Amino acid sequence: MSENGFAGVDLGRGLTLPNPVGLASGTAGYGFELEQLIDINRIGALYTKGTTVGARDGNPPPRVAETGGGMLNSIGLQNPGVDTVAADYAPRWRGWTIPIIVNIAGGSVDDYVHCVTVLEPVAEVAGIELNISCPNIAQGLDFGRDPDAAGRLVAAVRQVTERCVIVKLSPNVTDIAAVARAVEDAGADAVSAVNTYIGRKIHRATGRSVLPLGTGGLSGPAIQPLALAAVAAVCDAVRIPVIGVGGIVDAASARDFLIVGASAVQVGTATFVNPETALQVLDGLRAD
Amino acid sequence: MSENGFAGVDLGRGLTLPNPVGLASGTAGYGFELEQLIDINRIGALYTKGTTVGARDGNPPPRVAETGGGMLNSIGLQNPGVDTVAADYAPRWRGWTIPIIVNIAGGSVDDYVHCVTVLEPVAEVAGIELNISCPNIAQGLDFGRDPDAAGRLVAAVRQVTERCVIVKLSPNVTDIAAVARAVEDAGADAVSAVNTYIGRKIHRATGRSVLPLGTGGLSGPAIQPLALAAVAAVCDAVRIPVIGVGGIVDAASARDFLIVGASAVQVGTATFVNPETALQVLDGLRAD
Amino acid sequence: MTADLSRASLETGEVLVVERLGGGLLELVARLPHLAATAMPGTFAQLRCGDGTTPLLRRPFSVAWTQDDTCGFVFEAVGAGTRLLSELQPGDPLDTLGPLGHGFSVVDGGTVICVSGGLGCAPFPLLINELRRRGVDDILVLNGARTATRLYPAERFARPAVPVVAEATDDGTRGHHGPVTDLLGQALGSNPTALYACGPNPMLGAVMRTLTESGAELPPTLEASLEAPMGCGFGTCLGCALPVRGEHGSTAWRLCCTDGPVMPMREVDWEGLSTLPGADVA
Amino acid sequence: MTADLSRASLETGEVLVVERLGGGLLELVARLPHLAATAMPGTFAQLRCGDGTTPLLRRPFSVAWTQDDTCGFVFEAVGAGTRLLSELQPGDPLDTLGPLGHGFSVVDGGTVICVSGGLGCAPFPLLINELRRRGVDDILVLNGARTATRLYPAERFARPAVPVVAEATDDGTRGHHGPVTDLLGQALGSNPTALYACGPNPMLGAVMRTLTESGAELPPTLEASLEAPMGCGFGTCLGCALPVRGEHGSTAWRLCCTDGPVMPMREVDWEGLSTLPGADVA
Ligand SMILES: Cc1cc2nc3c(=O)[nH]c(=O)nc-3n(C[C@H](O)[C@H](O)[C@H](O)COP(=O)(O)OP(=O)(O)OC[C@H]3O[C@@H](n4cnc5c(N)ncnc54)[C@H](O)[C@@H]3O)c2cc1C
Ligand SMILES: Cc1cc2nc3c(=O)[nH]c(=O)nc-3n(C[C@H](O)[C@H](O)[C@H](O)COP(=O)(O)OP(=O)(O)OC[C@H]3O[C@@H](n4cnc5c(N)ncnc54)[C@H](O)[C@@H]3O)c2cc1C
Ligand SMILES: Cc1cc2nc3c(=O)[nH]c(=O)nc-3n(C[C@H](O)[C@H](O)[C@H](O)COP(=O)(O)O)c2cc1C
Ligand SMILES: Cc1cc2nc3c(=O)[nH]c(=O)nc-3n(C[C@H](O)[C@H](O)[C@H](O)COP(=O)(O)O)c2cc1C
Ligand code: FES
Ligand code: FES
Repeated sequence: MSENGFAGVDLGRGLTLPNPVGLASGTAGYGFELEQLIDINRIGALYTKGTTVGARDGNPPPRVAETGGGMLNSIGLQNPGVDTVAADYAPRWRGWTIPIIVNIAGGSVDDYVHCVTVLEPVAEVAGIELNISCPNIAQGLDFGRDPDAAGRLVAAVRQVTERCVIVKLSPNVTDIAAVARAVEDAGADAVSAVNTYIGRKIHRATGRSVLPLGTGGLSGPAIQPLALAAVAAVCDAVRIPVIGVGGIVDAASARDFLIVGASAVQVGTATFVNPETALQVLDGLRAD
Repeated sequence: MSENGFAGVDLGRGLTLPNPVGLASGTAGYGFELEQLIDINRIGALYTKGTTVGARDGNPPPRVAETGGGMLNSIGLQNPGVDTVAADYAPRWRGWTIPIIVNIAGGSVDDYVHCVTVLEPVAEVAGIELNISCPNIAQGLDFGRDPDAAGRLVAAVRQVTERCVIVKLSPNVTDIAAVARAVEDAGADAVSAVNTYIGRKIHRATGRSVLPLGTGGLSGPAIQPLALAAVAAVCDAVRIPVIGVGGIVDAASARDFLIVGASAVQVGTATFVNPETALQVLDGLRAD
Repeated sequence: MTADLSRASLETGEVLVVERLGGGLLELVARLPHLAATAMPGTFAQLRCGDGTTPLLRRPFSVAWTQDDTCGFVFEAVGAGTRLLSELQPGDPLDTLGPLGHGFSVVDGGTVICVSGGLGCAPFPLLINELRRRGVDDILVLNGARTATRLYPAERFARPAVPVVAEATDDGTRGHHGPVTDLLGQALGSNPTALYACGPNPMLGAVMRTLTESGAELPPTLEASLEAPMGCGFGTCLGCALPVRGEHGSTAWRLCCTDGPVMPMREVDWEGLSTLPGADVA
Repeated sequence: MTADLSRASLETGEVLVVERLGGGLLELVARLPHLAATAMPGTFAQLRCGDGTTPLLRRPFSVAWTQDDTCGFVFEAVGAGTRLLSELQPGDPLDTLGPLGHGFSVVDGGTVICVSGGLGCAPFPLLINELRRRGVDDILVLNGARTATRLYPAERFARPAVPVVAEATDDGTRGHHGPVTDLLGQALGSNPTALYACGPNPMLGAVMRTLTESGAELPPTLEASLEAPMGCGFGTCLGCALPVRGEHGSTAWRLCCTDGPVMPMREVDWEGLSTLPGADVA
């Protein structure tokens, strides 16, 4: 038991989360905004915004659209690029006591390998989350939708890092368990599930899609029952730790994921509504 | 234009729906209850409960569970079997002026072929909807998740019927467009999309899954943005008519499907909330 | 067999009052002329709770009583739907679908016992009123609840003439200290023509067990109003299955909403019912 | 560069009143000591609308004015969120996150023009109050709306001393008959130190076009408060991108919530903004 009443969550290769409640990638940036709003050092882990080889400007707006109980996003992986993260952001994490897990995205195996290589010497980085499931960039789903491709990607990344590698799975697949098994076999230390679901919203005044690329990723409470089914299937399929994410808004909706076998959870969209959600989830779980 | 202000929707092989708004399979039974609650002859089509070779008792309860903006069901295809439908139900449809489309489910190609064969001489049946996507019975998803298997099934059914064959697609796949193309190539006259999404709910007092099989099918407004994305992808992939279904609650949410290219729609779960929803959708669309 | 829904109708009524009875019990009174004119004892209405999509589905409530063009419902705020109902103000619209379901077989004479557990009180005022109308005066209500404040007030079980009400509370704060089934043994001595029960499914199972184990002859009319999570309430979703005794000891399913909610207690598979994972809990 | 959120805080205030100003305009007044003490002109608060999951996200509203420990917001019920706000009763809680965003650069002297279109009036009372505090007295408000009843009342633009307000309505029911930009030409004659604009993005584009086409020298301080659909309001979702002029004529993105909502009008890519599919509409 750590001082806050939780046993640490051992994700392997020396990465132990102080508690099971993290901030999901893309919903907490690199932590510098939330640091000003909440006691960020109480969080179990910070999963950064998806980071790519070069800086990306992101997609044209509008990038978000609300739906019943959910939101669609099409951010397009706006990020400063891995070099800036390593050189400028990492030093700012010094003194933070929580694990910073950098979420990586790319269009090719080389992209991922490059990013992981750049981050390997950066002491402030505690682990890597491979986003193989971003629906908002071209080819963003290729790895996540094909078990073989996902396995090859993980095997390549495994060569260049001693760090804990978490693979973030896409739910937009026929058999998420097959992808989970493939990345486990290829050497992933843990998996996180799920990323957003492909969705669409029509602008009812114009009859056109609201989001400029047509579709976006659906997140928020609307997806919780779907994410729960996907995470349960993943938990049944693999022995490595599973991190549940999708629609968590409170301790009860987080606990559902732990019940189906997840070792930890991530809070995403709910942080937008209330930056303290993850801390409230933590307090609620601790009361169990 | 038909008398009610709509051009008929031509689904092929002589089946023309008088208007684009139908009642989705499994949410209108065989019409005999709703007939007593609404003016059923104003509906564009009635898609019956999934019908199998033999009678089925269905799954143990609880069979439904509510989630945010949606419901999970695990009915397990309770139905009287195709012989009873042909012999006892069909005569009761005499005098109804709307197309009755019988939804068929099965575990093998032979099951489907048998059902379609039994219905072929039944004059009151206007068309067939092949449910290759029911998540609540063993193997219920095999055809829907594999384009080749779906194509073979449709080709076999095509041999035994002159009627319009609509294939109801599963959204629980990596590439719904591929399945749509496969069934189009195999001779389907139309496709309907989507069936329910696999979801799970935890009974928070007991920590067990609410539904006895663990998972169920999610329907209702929560899935509308997802269904819309899936239907748009299907419309882009095939030339045959597409029938949109998933989370429609009013004319605006139905119109979204027509905008992305669907020729007709089905109202499902919303009928439970208000049996007149489909008629209200119809009136709303007519006002366009 | 298709359910008879010929009386059922959508009706938007007007809330007159939501009365707090104490202990969390609420009585919602609304002007609903159609429902008031057509509801039979044991039937229910599907009430829309709020006008959003969460909660999505209507919620079933027994029609507790009718008077002229108004109906009463008795409930408690247990979840999102009932919380929204509890916040209704006079003048608010109430969107209903009803009457639905197969109600009680109302006997014409003899002695009648009504067994109520908790919110199971709901269907009894309408039933007792109808029994009275048919000349049945010998009515005993056995009313159980967790604690005194949660007992539906005796004088509300029938207006104007109150039947005999024997009370039991789990905590002994009023009446018999113990489950309401403890009161059954003595009551059976009156050789009732009919016994009607309503309450949580496990309580109904306990009633059946007590009756069987008492060795007394079972009343000819022996009916219970059961609960199941409902999708539609009118027989199309097939979601509200309840286990009944099938042929050769097997279990068959009946629909709570159209075959029930009132079922002959002899036909229910109480064993099967007790082993179900339980109703949907938020 | 990370936004400075050091003043921003979650604060649950208490609704004092939701006043109907006519024409659909509403003024929500709430006790919010933290926000009242820290809001700067042009900053906004993210308000939670209802306590359910639909609507899910908070909605951004300019802090219209502050007085002691209360804040005012001006809005209209256009969708689900604002409808819920319009139904708030005195005493209800109001869940806020603020102040957020980069506000107006408040000048210390000279002549100031405020151009308001429709609900764009919202940030001006707080701005004008601050201008006054800094000794700026020569303030002209150009206030446009569709029709007379939708004009924010002139006397509310500053308390106690009302600035000069020139009004324009699309239908001519009050003031100039035509768009508010028609009033700009004459106003520019006063050689303003600062021009502040707020309104729908297309109206702001029209203001910029009018200014440029007038040939007059642009005011040194030339700022507009822009709108974008927001996920978070505090710079983490990257959802609220707005186009600005990048290097070599390219388009770059700035965040409405932290780089804005107030932006130098010279930096905005008005061309790019006008060709966007438009904000999210229900
Ligand atoms: C035919 C019928 C008649 C009913 N009549 C009444 C009545 O007159 N008064 C009354 O108070 N209640 C009655 N109920 C139960 C009532 O429908 C539920 O309490 C209500 O649906 C709860 O809705 P909710 O949104 O507040 O709670 P939810 O959030 O849906 O659930 C909260 C709690 O309610 C319980 N619950 C919900 N639905 C059911 C269900 N279908 N069966 C059993 N438990 C359930 C759960 O166990 C949980 O503890 C009746 C149920 C049926 C099937
Ligand atoms: C920084 C900022 C400050 C604002 N200040 C105010 C204010 O003081 N007073 C005020 O009335 N409104 C203000 N708005 C706009 C306000 O946030 C929206 O009207 C509100 O979000 C609508 O929510 P809804 O749920 O009622 O409508 P929705 O159902 O979300 O949408 C209904 C309508 O609102 C419009 N809308 C919704 N969100 C936006 C948006 N982000 N940008 C442009 N249009 C939108 C849509 O075009 C649509 O017509 C501000 C917006 C921003 C970005
Ligand atoms: C605005 C936004 C941006 C996101 N960006 C990323 C990302 O860069 N990398 C990633 O792996 N997931 C990203 N996600 C997905 C979330 O991490 C999470 O998997 C998903 O939103 C489901 O969780 P939720 O419902 O709690 O939000 C993003 C989600 C949102 C809403
Ligand atoms: C209770 C229930 C039973 C259903 N049964 C069937 C079925 O037998 N066959 C079928 O093809 N689809 C069935 N469906 C799926 C619906 O036809 C529809 O595809 C789905 O519910 C999505 O639409 P909705 O969100 O409007 O309900 C069922 C749905 C529900 C809610
Ligand atoms: S609740 Fe739908 S069939 Fe009974
Ligand atoms: S609204 Fe989230 S970054 Fe601006």
